[in-house]
Amino acid sequence: MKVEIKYFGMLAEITGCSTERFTVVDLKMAGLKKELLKKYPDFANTDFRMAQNKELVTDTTLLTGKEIAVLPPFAGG
Amino acid sequence: MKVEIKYFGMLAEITGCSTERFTVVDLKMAGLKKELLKKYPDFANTDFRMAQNKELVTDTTLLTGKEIAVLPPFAGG
Amino acid sequence: MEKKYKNTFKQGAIPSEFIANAIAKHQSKKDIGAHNIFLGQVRADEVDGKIVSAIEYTAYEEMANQKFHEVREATFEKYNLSCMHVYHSLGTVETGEICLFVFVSSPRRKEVFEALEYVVEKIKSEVPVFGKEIFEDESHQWKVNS
Amino acid sequence: MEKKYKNTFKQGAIPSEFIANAIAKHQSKKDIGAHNIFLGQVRADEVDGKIVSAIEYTAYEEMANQKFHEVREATFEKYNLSCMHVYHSLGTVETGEICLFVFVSSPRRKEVFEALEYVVEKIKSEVPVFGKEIFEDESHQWKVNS
Repeated sequence: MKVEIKYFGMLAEITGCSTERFTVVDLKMAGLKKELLKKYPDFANTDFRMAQNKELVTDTTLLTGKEIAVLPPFAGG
Repeated sequence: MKVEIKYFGMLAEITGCSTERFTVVDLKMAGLKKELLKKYPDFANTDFRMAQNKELVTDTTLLTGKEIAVLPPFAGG
Repeated sequence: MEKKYKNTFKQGAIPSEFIANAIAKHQSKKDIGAHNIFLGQVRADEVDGKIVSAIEYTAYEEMANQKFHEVREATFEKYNLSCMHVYHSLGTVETGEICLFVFVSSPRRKEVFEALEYVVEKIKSEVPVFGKEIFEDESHQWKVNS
Repeated sequence: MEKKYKNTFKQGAIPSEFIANAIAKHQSKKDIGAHNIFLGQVRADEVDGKIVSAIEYTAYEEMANQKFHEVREATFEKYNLSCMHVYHSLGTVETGEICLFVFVSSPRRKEVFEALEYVVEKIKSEVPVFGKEIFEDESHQWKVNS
């Protein structure tokens, strides 16, 4: 499945882009995370989380392909 | 002993004055309170407290004569 | 010798511009990360069908200013604050107007939450301020803190 | 159909006049007895001998506005509030300037203390806002909430 991924903050700094198309075979979030870490080893230095359709998700969440985002630690306030 | 007493808020409303000279025989605060209640029975309708030299005191406190005040319930804020 | 304490009282309501000005003054304090502000506002309470239109504040001013000072000392001892400011109205404050302004600042937020509540509760319970609630028909009753 | 949420973000720092104006607007709400305001201010922290001069805020705006909305709903459900307003900066906020403004109002004070802390903690932990701390030499590091 083709998915579009949004990057924010220090993660966008690592990728050099704010959105990117990705083709995933494993439809679990864990699979996508593994591929991201392969492409961007520096992601491992941060405590990033995944969101799908504007909700935080876990490794076992199934990809629907809807608005996937990789989020670095929050720093609001 | 002669003492000067300050009244505030609803107590000043009851007494019609904000300071008054009083001659006390009993030198405990309880004695002064009893005399006040005799002169102003309406004081009994409120939860008043006594202060001496700007500190709240109890019935057993001895009168020093220094700045005695009768305080109605606080309503700051 | 009587010690003279800072005067915490302001005549009449506390204007919003005064609050803005207090906030703006803290922009030069660059170790501050969190401000917490409490504002007491006069409510148009209904009592037996009559509506409060204003509160007339009086105080045992000398004792009150001493108590404000003691609350201030106790708060700085208890919490890691950068600044603390308190202002209370005297005289008439109409409904909808501000009668109490408490402002605490600290490098970190945890401190300000606890400190602000501590200060406000202390003021309510320990400072001799008295409030006459004036109704629209000009009758009145005496306010008591709960 | 995507639901569109209210925009909580403001470009740049939040001016003290904006805060004063928000306070003044509540003078017509005569059931309010207590306001509680939290302000986040950018600190000139020192990191390895370098001083922070500003924070540059970015956000996953669509998700953040949805989360702000959810925090708002949860807070009104939990506490008896008359009003609640939240504003967060985007873009550059210099040290000493305000980047977060949370304003809660209620008939009674107990509610505002608890509600304000609840809202601020929720914002810090659940809203995807990111902060780049810019040092005076123009290097930077990414801020992480503690």
